[in-house]
Amino acid sequence: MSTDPWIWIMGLLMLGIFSFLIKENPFYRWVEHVYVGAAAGYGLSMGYNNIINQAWDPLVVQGKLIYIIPIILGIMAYARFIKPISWLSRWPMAIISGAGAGNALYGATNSSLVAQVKANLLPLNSFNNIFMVVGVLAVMVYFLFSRDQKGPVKHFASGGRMLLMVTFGVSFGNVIMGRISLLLGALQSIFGKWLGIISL
Amino acid sequence: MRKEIPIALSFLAGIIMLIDSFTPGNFAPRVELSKWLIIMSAFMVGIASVNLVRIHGANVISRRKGWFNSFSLLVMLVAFTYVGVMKYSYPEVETWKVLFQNFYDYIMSPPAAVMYAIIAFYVSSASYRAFKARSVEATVLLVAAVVVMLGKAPVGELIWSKFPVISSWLLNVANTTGQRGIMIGAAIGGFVTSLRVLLGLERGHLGGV
Amino acid sequence: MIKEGTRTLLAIVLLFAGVSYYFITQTLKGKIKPYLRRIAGLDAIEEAVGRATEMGRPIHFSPGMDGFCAETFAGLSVLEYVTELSARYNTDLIVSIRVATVFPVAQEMVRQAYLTAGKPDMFKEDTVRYLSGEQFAYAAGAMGILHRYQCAGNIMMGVFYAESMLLSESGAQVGAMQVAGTASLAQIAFFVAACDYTLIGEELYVAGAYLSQDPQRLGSIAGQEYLKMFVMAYLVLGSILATGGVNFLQDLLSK
Amino acid sequence: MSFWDKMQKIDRRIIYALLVIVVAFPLIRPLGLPLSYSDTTLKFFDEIEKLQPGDRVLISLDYAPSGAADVHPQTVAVSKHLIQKGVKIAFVSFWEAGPMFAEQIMQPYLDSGELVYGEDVVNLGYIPGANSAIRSFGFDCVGSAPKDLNGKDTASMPIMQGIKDCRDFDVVIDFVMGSPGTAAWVQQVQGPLGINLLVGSVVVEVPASMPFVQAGQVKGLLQGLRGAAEYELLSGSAGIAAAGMDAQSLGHLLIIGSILVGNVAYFMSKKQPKNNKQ
Repeated sequence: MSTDPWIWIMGLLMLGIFSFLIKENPFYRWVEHVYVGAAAGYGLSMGYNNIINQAWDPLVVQGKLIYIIPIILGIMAYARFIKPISWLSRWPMAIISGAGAGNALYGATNSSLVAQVKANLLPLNSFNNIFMVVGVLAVMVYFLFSRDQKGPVKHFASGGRMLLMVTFGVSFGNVIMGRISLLLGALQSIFGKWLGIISL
Repeated sequence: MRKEIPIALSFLAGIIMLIDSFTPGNFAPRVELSKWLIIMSAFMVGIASVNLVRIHGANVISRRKGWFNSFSLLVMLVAFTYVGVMKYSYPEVETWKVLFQNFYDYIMSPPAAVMYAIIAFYVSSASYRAFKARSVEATVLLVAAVVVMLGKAPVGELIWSKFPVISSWLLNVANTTGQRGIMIGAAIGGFVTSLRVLLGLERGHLGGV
Repeated sequence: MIKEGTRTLLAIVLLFAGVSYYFITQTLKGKIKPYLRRIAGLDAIEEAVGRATEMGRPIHFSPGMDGFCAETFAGLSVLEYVTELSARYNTDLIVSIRVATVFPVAQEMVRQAYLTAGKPDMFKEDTVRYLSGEQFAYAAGAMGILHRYQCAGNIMMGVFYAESMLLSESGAQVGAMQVAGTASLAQIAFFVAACDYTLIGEELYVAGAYLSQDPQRLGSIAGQEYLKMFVMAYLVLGSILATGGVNFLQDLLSK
Repeated sequence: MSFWDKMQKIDRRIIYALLVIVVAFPLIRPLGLPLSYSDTTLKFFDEIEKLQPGDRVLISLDYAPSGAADVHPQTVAVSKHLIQKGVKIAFVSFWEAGPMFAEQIMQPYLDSGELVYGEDVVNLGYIPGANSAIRSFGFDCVGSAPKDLNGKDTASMPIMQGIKDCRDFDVVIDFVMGSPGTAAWVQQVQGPLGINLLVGSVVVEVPASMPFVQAGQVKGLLQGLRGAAEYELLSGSAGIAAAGMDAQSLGHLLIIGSILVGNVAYFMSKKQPKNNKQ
């Protein structure tokens, strides 16, 4: 069993969260709050580091005066907490979301649309190829919303839905492995680092 | 003006990104804008904490039920931030560095790791409760899931050597087909939404403040 | 002037933008009346709220884990609808938020919706709650809410990551009726397993437009439908040509 | 209530207890079940094997402690292999928590003097801004990360000499558990610049990444802890991942078993006449 106080803190916090499996309880609630506070503190210290490295140093040490603009825009985001000037916080939000939208227009078209369409223009000469060409079409038909699913459309769309079920089944089956490895990691910490029952 | 300026800024930022995507070399305004975005994003991190301090500070001051939890939250927030700032301000002092790493390794990481581990438990109870062959659709989902599980775990190969083969066909062909169908459709949907943001037609994020 | 290999891409962006713009403006002018088929999961939302009323327990709503992106916008339009239902049925609503920038927007939206429904006093300071920006700290808080209030309904619409299973299984444990909607590919399977109804991928976007009946949103969905049919035709034609050894349509995409 | 009705409503905590036992047992007593290699791991390994001493690799750490058990063993195994081959590594991260993992990996080598900081290895820290940040870093590495994690100038470091954009790294590896991650690297950097991109991913993200692998945009993929175990065995140093494989197998069997029992209970209780159920 470990004698390191930090390891004990770790073990107790882990037990606190695990206790939720039995029942929601005050110990869990306390750990939940400690966790939220720690996460916020970590985020803040990273943010501080970034502001110093990316904005303050270039502005003050290297004298790049133009950086005063993004710094002011960054501070404007906090105007939301002061009612009379809260509308000022829209400016940085607008720039960030506009740039994001511009990137997304190109990114989504390039990789998710063009690259995927290109990869699916397959010669119909093998079972797998025919399956993929017809399958993608069936899924897309299922996602047409401007007409009711009747007649031949219905059969095609329900084939698409069936394929989606296979896809979700695969995701689910595939994911289980990942989930168990994460449980494994947690148990290794408790039984290994803390209680010292297993060696790592 | 309170509406027009943000819409104009948003449009301008988006167009700069687009021009850069379609022209050779680096488009100078884009290079500058990217650095600005990084700086602005760094400032955004603090907004969440201001919210938390307001809510939990009020809980502590008016001694609402569970105020001690709120108090613990604030103590953690202040302590972690202080250690972090000291660590970056005095990189040569070993104490701050060690303390920061310990806070991270032993206070922040463990609850996150357990939350993730709890998913494994929930997956098992959900499979027991919900994965029933109620309909053809549900059965298809169930069979696909079980075959993939048997194909992934080393033990599946011992039961039937074909499990990995079938499961990799399911993953590579059937799954890719389904995902690709969703992806192409969602790309068109995402395109249209982004266009609406760029044109100032979608402005939920600009309202409400 | 145009970068090598992006010419077709630029043409596609312009074509798509043109088509969407045309449909949005025509719908706004009232020249096109887009038709959308009913999406089954939406009836389930009303059922969940009704059931909560009978049981005298609250409804929990989550607009997901991401900031302002397509899915979050759609999730917030569903929130507006859920608030209206909650006002109509006199059922308490709890909205939990992960992203700081979404918080004031959601709060304002819920306040307005109650006001419009003529029940401003149903809005309380803690109807909309910011929990934490950290993914699992948020999940820990939301799971706590589901258990402490024994929520009778749990509606999750937006971007979700690994916490999808935590939220939906917690909901199932307290016996809530659950409706989820997301385009996050990896998480749909979990929602399908644990929820009563799941809106898959694009169904979420359409739900937003359908519920708001906002002509501008409906118009863009109408444009989307034609773009999708265009892409489907391209896929069919390209594969047939490829079978005959003609790769013109593939090559076109790399120009 | 019949036996099968009771089975239908079994307390979930019994299943939880079984899961703990089944997963913990092989940690104490390993069973040593055999393991085969998946294609995507072999391709990943081949790309790394092609590297020569002195080549430079960028590793993007896009994960957090919560998912680390599934992906961090990959980072450890691959970094170890790269260092053995004499390849230089630059770490960067677009997730807040990322830089700490790089520190964990580098520290032992720096302490023993095996690697020199700034020459063989560097930690460029966390860059906020998600997808936009990945794009901006991809096109201008030093400009987007002017300082490393400890505030030192990166432009003057030997390891960063001649690095303009991400094409100047021989290989870029993204270890990832969500967004921003694979999709952003593919859309914002791999697409426009054509870099050599490899991905190590938590298992959950694998189905969504598969289309990128199929389309050739991602050249190799490690899939979760099993991917790490395969890589450990390929590079000849069995570690923590390989040790966990037995536990995974038994955990899988338990879940498959509970699906089967759940279904049997469902059909058996449906067969019996109902009077107290709706």
